[in-house]
Amino acid sequence: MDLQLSPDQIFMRDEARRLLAERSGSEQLRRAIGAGGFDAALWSTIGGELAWCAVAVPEEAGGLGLGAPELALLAEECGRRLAPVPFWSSACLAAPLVAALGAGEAGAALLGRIAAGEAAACAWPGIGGADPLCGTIPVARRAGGGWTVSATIAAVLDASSAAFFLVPASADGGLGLFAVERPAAAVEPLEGIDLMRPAARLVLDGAAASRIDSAGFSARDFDDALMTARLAEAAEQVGAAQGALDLTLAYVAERVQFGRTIASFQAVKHRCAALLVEISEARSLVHGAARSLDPLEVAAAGVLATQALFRAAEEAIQLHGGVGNTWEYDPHLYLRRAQATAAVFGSTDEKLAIIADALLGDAA
Amino acid sequence: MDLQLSPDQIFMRDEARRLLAERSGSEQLRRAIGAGGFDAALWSTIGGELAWCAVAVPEEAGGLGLGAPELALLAEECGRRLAPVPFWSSACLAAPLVAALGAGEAGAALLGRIAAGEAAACAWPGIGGADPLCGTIPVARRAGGGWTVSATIAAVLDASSAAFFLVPASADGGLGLFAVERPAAAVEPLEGIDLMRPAARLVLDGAAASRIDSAGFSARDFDDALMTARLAEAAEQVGAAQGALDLTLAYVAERVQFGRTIASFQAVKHRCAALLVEISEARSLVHGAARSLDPLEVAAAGVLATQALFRAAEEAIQLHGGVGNTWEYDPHLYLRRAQATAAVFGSTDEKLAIIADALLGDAA
Amino acid sequence: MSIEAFRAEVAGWMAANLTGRFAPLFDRGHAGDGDALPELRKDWERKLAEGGWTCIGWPREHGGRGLPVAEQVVFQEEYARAGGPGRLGHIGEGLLGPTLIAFGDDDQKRRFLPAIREGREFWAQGYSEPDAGSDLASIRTRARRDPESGDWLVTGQKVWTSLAHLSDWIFVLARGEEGSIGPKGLIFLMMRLDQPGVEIRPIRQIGGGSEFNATFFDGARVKAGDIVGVPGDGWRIAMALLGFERGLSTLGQQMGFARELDLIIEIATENGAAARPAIRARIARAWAGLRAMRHMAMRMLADHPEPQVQLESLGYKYQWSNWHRDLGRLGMDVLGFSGAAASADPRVEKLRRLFFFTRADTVYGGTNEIQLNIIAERGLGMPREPRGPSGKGA
Amino acid sequence: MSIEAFRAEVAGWMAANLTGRFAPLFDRGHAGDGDALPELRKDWERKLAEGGWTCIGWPREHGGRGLPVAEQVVFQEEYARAGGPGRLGHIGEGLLGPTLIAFGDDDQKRRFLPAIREGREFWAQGYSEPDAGSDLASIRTRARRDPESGDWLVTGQKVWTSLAHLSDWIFVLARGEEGSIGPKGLIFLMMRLDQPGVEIRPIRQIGGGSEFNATFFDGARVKAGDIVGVPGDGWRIAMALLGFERGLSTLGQQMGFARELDLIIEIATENGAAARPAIRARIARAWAGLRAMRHMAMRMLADHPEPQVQLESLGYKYQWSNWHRDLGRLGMDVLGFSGAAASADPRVEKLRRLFFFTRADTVYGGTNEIQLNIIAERGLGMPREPRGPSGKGA
Repeated sequence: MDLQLSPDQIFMRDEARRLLAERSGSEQLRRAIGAGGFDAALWSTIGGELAWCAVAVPEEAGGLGLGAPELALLAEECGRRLAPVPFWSSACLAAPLVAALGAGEAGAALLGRIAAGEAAACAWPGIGGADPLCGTIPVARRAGGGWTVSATIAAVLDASSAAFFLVPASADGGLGLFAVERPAAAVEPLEGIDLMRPAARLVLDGAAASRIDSAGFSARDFDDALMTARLAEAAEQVGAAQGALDLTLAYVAERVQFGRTIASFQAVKHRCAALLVEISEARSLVHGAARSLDPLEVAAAGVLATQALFRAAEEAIQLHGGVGNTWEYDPHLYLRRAQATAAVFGSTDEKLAIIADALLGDAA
Repeated sequence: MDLQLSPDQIFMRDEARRLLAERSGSEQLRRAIGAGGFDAALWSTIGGELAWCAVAVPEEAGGLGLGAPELALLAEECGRRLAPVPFWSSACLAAPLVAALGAGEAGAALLGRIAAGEAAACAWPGIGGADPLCGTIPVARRAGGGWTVSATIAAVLDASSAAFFLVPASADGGLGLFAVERPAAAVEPLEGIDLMRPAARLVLDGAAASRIDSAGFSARDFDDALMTARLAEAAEQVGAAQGALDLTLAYVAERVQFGRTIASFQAVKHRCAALLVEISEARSLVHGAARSLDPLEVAAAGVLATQALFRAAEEAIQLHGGVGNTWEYDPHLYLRRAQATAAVFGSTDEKLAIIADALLGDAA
Repeated sequence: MSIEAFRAEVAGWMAANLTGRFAPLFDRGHAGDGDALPELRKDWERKLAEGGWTCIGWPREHGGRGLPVAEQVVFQEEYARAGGPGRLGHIGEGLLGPTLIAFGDDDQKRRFLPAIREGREFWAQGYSEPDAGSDLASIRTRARRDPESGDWLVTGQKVWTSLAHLSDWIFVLARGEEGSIGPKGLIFLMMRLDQPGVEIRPIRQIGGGSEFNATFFDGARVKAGDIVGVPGDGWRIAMALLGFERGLSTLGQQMGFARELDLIIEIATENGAAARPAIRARIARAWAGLRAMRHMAMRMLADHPEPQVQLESLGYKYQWSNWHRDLGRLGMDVLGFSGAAASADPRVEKLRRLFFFTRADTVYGGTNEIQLNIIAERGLGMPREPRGPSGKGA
Repeated sequence: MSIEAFRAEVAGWMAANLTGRFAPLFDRGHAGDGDALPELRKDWERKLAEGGWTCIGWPREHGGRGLPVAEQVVFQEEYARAGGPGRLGHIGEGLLGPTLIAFGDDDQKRRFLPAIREGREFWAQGYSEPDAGSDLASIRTRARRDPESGDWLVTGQKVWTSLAHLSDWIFVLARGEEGSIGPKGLIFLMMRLDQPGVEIRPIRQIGGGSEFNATFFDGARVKAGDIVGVPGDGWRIAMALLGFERGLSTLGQQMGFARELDLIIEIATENGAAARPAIRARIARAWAGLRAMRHMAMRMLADHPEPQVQLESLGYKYQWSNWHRDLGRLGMDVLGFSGAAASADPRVEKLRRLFFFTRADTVYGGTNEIQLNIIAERGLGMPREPRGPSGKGA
């Protein structure tokens, strides 16, 4: 009933924290920016060697069979250091999607590849909206014994590093889930505001695809299958908020103005303290929602985490003063993540509307 | 083009401020609470001797023929001291209503009475809503050469001190404006949260009434005739916000904790400073809107003033610490005014919707 | 017994007993209503004691039931869910009792603990003073030793002595050493309230009620054996006692919050406020905050919370009190103008009380400002706020 | 000429001249885009000068047109309404010029003012230093007198020297007296930028642009006659100059804000965000804040603002900068996810620039924190924040 972390969970989190403190610091982030927002070596450690993406993959598919709580802990640590790797896209988004909608050998094989550290990206039209399938849904057609998929997706996160893409598409009058291998797709990188999670335009022109699901699924099924991804996004935001606060605390402890450290000014202290409370509130909700995966709690976690991250990033820039507005200091990297994630899976008002509809009945 | 106050305006405001500092202090407010939220002596000075209610009454009706800017200045000073007199109800609400909708001798006579210091109260069903005429509209019937009005109005502000009531009522299939003398009405005082502006339930049971308008008016006309009252309410809120800040500044300058005045704590300083900015923002809008009487600016002034007053009152209680939560200190009187006025003429979201509809088109 | 069986037992007992002559106590006596029906509530405390529902977390050797945290949580939840009245025994059970168990001598434990557990003696607390609100170290109430009897004679004034007029005893933090300053030289005393040197005056709160008092001591007598620890120990004991204040009552409190939010939802649905997008968003946000508090409590109540959680728990008081204050405003905004005038509907009156009372939440028990100082200094290691030049002030 | 005729004249001139080769300047060079098209904008400054539109508020005896406040306001408004580009001449016209008019000697006025007015020489400002951001009194750049020439040799570093790489001159606040501390011993110097002892490095901002520089002085030379006032006067002159910074450009700035808000409304209407109640409320709130700023400016720009208004004007920088920062976020939230990825639509890019650039508004020209200190201390008479033990720091 309580939310105490198990010794295994604490160990996993602390190891992740240690690794990323070492491998995803400011300098490494700068190098990753030059490489399109991706650190291949770090990914090989995380995805391959340490098999973080196997965490929530079922044991029968070669995973550890753990769940959302563990993913959330790792996502939080990745967020804290803005780790430029497709952990969220692969482990928190793609893997649960395949686990929920995939079937048979095709599904198990993909899960095995993700567990082994191959990066996956998900392509659907409405990533910016509360409804992931809004917009023009890709079209799958039978071709020979297999399928082809055609679509243009305006923005796919972590597309450039992906080994394959998961594409929900209309097929046989229903919805199906398809996998398209990277070579079959045209990937055009976009200049996004989040420098650590690059997006790309994806063009599939009759690309060969394999079908993962067995008998189709509803839009509702698809939405439900994203619950872990929504939760992990909030976890990552909590981590990033903490990371921005860490930066701020370190800076104000050193920076001297008027003969005192900035940290000694009470207004600064109070704002940092209030931020800690806000982050801790969001973190509590993320931990609780990771156990329940209740859609309302997940939406609520998204609301609180989005707000905590934005404030933390805003305050990081403000309390860094002049240098907070320079490219070479890190606060803006967190602001970029804050704004880029503010509308994934719907804006704050759309998330609140989900809760309000449940508590108060539909507005209309 | 600029918004400089004229020497006459400054003189009027400063005299009002001086008078109310002397006559509407904490002790006098306590006595007024005992007298149902009304200070008869102060009212006799303000309404009678100094003729504040004549300010915006046209000269031909015995007034000074000034306008909303002057009313706003006086309302602001009344708000600052929570003066327990029906200035707003009589001078800012009733008088402009009669001036806009009244006609002929009947209207002029009423204006003359208000200008001479008789208190007036306005009774309509929807005072809490954005639409003042929502709810059951009173019914007027012809009786002999005159009219009678029947209605039960749940809450009429400043009813107890009123010499007569203005009642919009359905008459001859349209809307008419009627005056009912106090003796013809049953007034049942309510325990309201604003101790300085008492409300009462008003029962009119075939009460003799005189018709003020000549040929009826639309709901829209009625709404337009309330613009000065809306503006003056915002002015009063700005004044009350300033009054709450005044209290707070005086207290924190005296109160010592940890061997220092509370005023020396930077977090306290910053909050007081931010409040000043917020109040000044609302005040600027009130002064500007008083000149334009543009409905959007008046709505905006209401939004900013409501927020400034609530924050100022909330901070007054908080920064007074323990004693801020006691009956005998004044901050709660401001909080009461803040909450009581938050929804007169519509809530903040309804006021914002007026603006949004104009800028963006109707929502639906 | 399984936790669910225990839950059923509590619920069953409450249903069977909060009825008949105790029925009027349903949902009464909580914050803002704390002085309601005092005699009946004292009887209720004795009823609880008979049922074995007082001091369930105290160790067995001190008369408690030694129940683990999970069961205490369940008790708090079910008590609140059943509409159990505000606990007049709270200060004795939750504050003074644990203090005596930790610091009292055997004689004191024998004399005081059973009376608390059985609902026979009620306690008030005497910490704050008019010039020492947030700044406990600067208190001025003096305790001088009477050389003949060895008793202590106390002179001074305490404020916010909650429910002192309904209590038998008060514990008092006083300056036991002439000329001492700050946290040094303080003494922790236990004093009977029904004696000539004590005068209790109600403090009227902004909502109109009087749950708190100012208590004046003019040579009030404390028996030589009724001090906890030794003279000079006062600060250490007082700080430990404040630590006991946090904790399990949290979940019962949250259950109360949930009932308040439900009431607001009910009224919003009735009066049409639920159709307004801004109100909908605020209600949803309040729900999110409440769930966050719930999970925060679940993290804090783990048997061995990790350091991260201990750090975060410094912020919990700030979190709940500001949430609650916002809820109080939300309730009024849902009522709209109809909340500004009086109402025959008791639900409206409840929301009006909530609005006023929650203003105190961010002040009592450590103001927002003190909480943020503590979080920044103890939690984040930021520099301490300097004291002013004098320990006493202007 | 009536004010309306004057307005028509400005609008007419802008329409006739911001065209042809100057057409690319439409709406360019504003905050976040300050280094755009520098050569063409210098030509534009000369064009303005030919039309008599530079320094219109300077007194006639110093080459200005001595126009009253109302006309200056109109000029700012119409300039902005017509999409006039960011003024490269701003620092010379608005800061250095008024400073020289107030404190310069006749020779300086003769040498510098005409070049500013005619758009021949452009100025940068050198106040902030890496270790003296908000705390100007602790600057460390040193100026030593060369005993032979009487010139001053300057060594040190300035940051946020806006557009120094496009300027001819920089004014520098430096420590002219060895060993002096705080505001004492400072000197106000005017230095040519194209000399060996000066190195200018761009500072890359968070949005990617580089409107500011760090400027390094290594024995850079200032002619004996190019100091304003006398050594030791620096602080007084610098403070006066900061005072000139506020004022008329306000209304032009507001016109720019209004255009930004219009753009947001346009996009919200196109992309459906305008249907979301939360977005609607935020847009309405932004409009209210903008109107409040407009009326605030109208109060401040009165010929003799009363004390109340003078007090309130202390808060204006805090007011506009926080409003603008919120507007930057609103723009992105209206774009939604489509703002997170790149776009071919220049309006989207404009809102993205706005988002990043407005983060600096609450920092440059006095941070939020400094503004609140000033309002509290000078405006509300609250106690001054104590300096730390050392004037220089750890």
